[in-house]
Amino acid sequence: MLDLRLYMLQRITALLMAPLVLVHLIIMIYAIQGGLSTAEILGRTQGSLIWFLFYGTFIIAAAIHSAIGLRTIAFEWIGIKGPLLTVFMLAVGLTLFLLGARAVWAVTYA
Amino acid sequence: MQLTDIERHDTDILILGSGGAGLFAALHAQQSADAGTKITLAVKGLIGKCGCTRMVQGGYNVALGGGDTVERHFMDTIEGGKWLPDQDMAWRLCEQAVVRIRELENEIGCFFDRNADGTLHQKAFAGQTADRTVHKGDLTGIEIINRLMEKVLASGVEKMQEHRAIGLIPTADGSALAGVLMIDMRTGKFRLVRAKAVLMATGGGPTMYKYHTPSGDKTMDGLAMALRAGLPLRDMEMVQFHPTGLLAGEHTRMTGTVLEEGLRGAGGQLINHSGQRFMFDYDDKGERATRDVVSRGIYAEMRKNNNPENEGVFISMSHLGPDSVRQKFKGMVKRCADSGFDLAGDKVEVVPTAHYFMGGVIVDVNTRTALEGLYVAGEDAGGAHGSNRLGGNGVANSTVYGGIAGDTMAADIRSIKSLREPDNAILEEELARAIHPLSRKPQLVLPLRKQLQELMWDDVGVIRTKSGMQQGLAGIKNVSDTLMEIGVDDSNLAFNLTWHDWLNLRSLCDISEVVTKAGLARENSRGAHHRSDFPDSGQMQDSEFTVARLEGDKVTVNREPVQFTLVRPGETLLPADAPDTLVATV
Amino acid sequence: MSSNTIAVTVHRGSGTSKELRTETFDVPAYDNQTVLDVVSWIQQHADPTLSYRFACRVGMCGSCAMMVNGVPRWTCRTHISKVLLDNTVEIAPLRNLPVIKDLAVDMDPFFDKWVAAEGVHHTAVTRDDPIREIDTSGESRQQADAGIECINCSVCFAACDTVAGNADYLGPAALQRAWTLLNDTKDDGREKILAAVSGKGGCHNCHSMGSCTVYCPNELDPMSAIAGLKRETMKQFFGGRKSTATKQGQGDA
Amino acid sequence: MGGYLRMKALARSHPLWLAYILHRVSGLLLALFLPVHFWVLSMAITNPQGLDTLLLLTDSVAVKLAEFGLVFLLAVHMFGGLRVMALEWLPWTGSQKTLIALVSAVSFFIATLFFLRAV
Ligand SMILES: Cc1cc2nc3c(=O)[nH]c(=O)nc-3n(C[C@H](O)[C@H](O)[C@H](O)COP(=O)(O)OP(=O)(O)OC[C@H]3O[C@@H](n4cnc5c(N)ncnc54)[C@H](O)[C@@H]3O)c2cc1C
Ligand code: HEM
Ligand code: SF4
Ligand code: F3S
Ligand code: FES
Repeated sequence: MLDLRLYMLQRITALLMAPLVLVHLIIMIYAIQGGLSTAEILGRTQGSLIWFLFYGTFIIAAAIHSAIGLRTIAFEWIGIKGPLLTVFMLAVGLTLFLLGARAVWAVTYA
Repeated sequence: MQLTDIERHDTDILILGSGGAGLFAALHAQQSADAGTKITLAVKGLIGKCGCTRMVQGGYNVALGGGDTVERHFMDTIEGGKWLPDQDMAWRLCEQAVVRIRELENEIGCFFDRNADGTLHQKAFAGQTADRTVHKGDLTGIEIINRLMEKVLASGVEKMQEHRAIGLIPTADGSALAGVLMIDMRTGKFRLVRAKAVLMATGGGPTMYKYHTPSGDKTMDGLAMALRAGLPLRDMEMVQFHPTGLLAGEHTRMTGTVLEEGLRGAGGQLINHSGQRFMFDYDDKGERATRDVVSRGIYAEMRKNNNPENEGVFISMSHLGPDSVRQKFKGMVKRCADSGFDLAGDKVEVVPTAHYFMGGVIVDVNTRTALEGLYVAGEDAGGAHGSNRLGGNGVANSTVYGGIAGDTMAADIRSIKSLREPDNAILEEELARAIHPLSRKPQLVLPLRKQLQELMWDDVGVIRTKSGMQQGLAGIKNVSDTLMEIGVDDSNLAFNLTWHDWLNLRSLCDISEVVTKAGLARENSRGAHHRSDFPDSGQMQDSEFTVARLEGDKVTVNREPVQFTLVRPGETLLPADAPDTLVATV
Repeated sequence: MSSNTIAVTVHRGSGTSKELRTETFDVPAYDNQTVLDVVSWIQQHADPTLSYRFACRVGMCGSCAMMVNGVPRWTCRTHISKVLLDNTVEIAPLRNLPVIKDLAVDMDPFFDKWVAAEGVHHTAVTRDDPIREIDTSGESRQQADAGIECINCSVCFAACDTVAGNADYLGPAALQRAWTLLNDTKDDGREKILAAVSGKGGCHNCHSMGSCTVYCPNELDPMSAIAGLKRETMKQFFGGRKSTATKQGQGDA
Repeated sequence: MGGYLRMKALARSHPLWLAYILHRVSGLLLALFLPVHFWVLSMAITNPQGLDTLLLLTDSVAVKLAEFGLVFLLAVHMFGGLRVMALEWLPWTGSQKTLIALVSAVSFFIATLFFLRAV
């Protein structure tokens, strides 16, 4: 059920996320050495355009990527098909995007 | 079960069998026929996945220049067949093979082995005077059939898979064929398919022998049907044995399957149970002699050895270096290993094994038979090979004549306005014949099949005698009569293999009788037919072929002189200065 | 073998009936016995109504495949000793195909997909043209050669979980055939093939789980063939190598 | 039924399939877990105190495990994904199976390292 376009979209977003995830992971490991706190997180990210773009890109990519991924799983394992499958995919993508966007906004500009 | 239980189905062209002949016929019929012609392919197994063309290893004979000519191919075929072939058929075979190979290569897309310079690689099978055999490794048949099968599957031809033809049904006046009665094996229901033209390409298959190579679906159904329809069958005594079939015991279907010819060519040795190499006692060429000679050598050696525990002889390759054998014969080594034998390092027990049936329905060079509306091609048709088929001529024959049949049927049906009405009396007879076992007490069919195979091997096998064959005839009758008493559990006829085992054995009994009677009628030794009571080949000029037919309920065999339409014994079509052979001697 | 019989559990029934069940038979053990021989013994001696399919009996026709202890195999080429677990073996119809009856499946969906993947030679020339010279040392010929010996037995098709979950998926054998043709310098169907394998049942559905390659009895490698298709379709996606004109040169002479 | 399960297990016990299922499960869990993660973060605006209490909780083993499970999953999934793309896009020859198995082993190793360092 996966055609070339969805496939490419999933791969491109994956490639995009890979460096972002790496950086994020390294920072997290570095950061958690002394335990996490709101202030610490916000101190780093608040008002930073770089971090906004960084996490912004990530959540867009993640929303697309995992929407396609869950679509595949829903099709193969649960048997959802046809228009419902597309609706499912879009819903997953949108939910992830909105939740993510809210979080990014929260830690950067809010 | 009554006539009204038979489902009816109509088509324009009906093809029985999906070997080289059947598939080519389907393609050619489609290319040649008027638009809208309905073509149906009915086959006992799955399309392209049954029959022997798929099992072709060595390759495809065709003269493609480089010194080789159609004339040379033809002369090899005639001499290989010991002057018994129908010369017009043999000629057409050699000539059309050239077209067919281009078709296979260019249109069907076969992937044949090449020389370093990019041209087709050709090698020489035993009995050939030129490097002529086109191949794809030693899996040539898989390549040819896979490619053909794809084309046919994509062509929109109507598929009737796992449909077994059981009877040719003529019109009431007997002047033409009306249709074919079949069993839809998946449901167990009967189906009558009417057609303007029917090609029978069910591929013969001498599986009435204890050791045999053909695929399990081949049980002489076609020839048995043709016999009942009153058609004349020629060369029915001619059963080709391959010298080296695997001997793995009677409990495995692996027994009888071919260990390839190339093993002997590469220097494999045949060794008897006392550890002796024996082939040089029979022929100067030793293991490299032709199939019939080696088969007889092994058979004689087996007869000498009276211990039933040690039945066959051994093929030994290890002196060539196990690693090199493993590398050169990868497929064979793996196949042996899968059944528990070490071909590379140890010796493997072998026996001669019934391989190919030269006999068949008498046809003209356009595959037409004596019965209007019935066409026959491939191994079911007699004539092209005479008393012996050259390695590589089998698949050439089926593909050439299959294609011709397709074209001929497409042309012939143009003048046929409507389908013919079947003779209900014969339909009823054929139906009764098929359901005969269903009303009897179920018993095992297998022991009876073994009994037939055993006696055919012993009495009508590699080396024959009058008394042996007479004994064989009595044995066949016994098996045949017993079979009529044996019933089959009819609780579920869907995919009921035991019912089909019964029907298989029915066909095999009928044709075994013909083989034996034809063998008795030929009082000399030619090609595949060897009689120790008549070891002489007879004068080539006076060559006769046997013609068997059913008269009333009796099989009669006559002999007819071979017509030397193109070349007479002692003569050749080759120029006077042509060398005897173009094959470089090693 | 410790005892001289084998306990063989066979899955019975037909796709439509709800009477799917298992039955266990005690089959005498012999030397040189394949799984097909065991199945045949049951039909020939114990239950004449048992249905299964075979033809060539030597690994050439690809019509005898079944699930043997959960693994798809050619039964004619599998020695029984290789699959026995405590003298028992469980035999079921090939996975991912509709069951006709007992151990015989309907292989049509497999072949329909073969054709749908454009697994049919695309003709450029006719029987009236000469046979072309082909450079066998070339990369593409080697690629084509790698998958040419597929006997369409459907073992890989049965092994693949993606096929199980995704009814549209063309499956490993069909895609491998498409890849072979794409590399065959004689084939003229590049556009069609790439379109066919980029569709909704195409190569992009494959998750590279590799069961096809692991279980192919012919030691072929459909997984890598499918990866090849993914690469080619991607090149096409980025507008890189524009179809046509790529395959000349080698064939014509 | 036990036999059936045993059969299924047999058919799939090879490295490529295990890599596939690992990738799929990690992807699935990520997709399920990420929204939670986002929700937690967005508390930064709506309810900073709440976030702090929550972050304090990260000291408790259970929450720590959950948070770091995310890190772990991300690492596993990412390396698994890079593995898939390498497998598909780089024309592997010959002994690719072992190579790929090796790559997955190494990626798993790195992922575990992350995990251990985190905890
Ligand atoms: C192991 C082996 C190796 C061989 N190697 C070579 C070689 O190297 N070179 C060579 O030239 N020849 C070789 N031959 C011979 C060659 O295979 C045959 O000559 C040729 O393929 C016969 O083709 P065919 O189309 O007539 O029959 P087949 O290919 O046998 O096809 C017969 C078809 O008819 C079907 N059928 C049978 N009965 C019925 C029925 N009642 N109703 C409907 N359908 C039915 C079968 O299922 C099958 O589809 C070999 C044969 C064998 C067995
Ligand atoms: C960090 C970099 C990432 C990479 C390199 C990556 C890579 C991939 C790849 C290549 C696939 C396709 C697998 C296949 O078709 O078999 C995939 C599938 C998937 N990914 Fe990711 N991914 C990443 C991040 C994520 C994230 C953050 C999520 C979740 C939010 C996610 C969720 C999924 C899901 C649910 C699938 C479907 C799994 C399947 O089809 O088996 N991925 N990923
Ligand atoms: S790739 Fe292998 S397993 Fe798959 S159909 Fe071909 S031969 Fe069978
Ligand atoms: S098993 Fe299936 S998922 Fe792909 S690698 Fe083979 S086709
Ligand atoms: S019977 Fe032909 S492959 Fe097994």
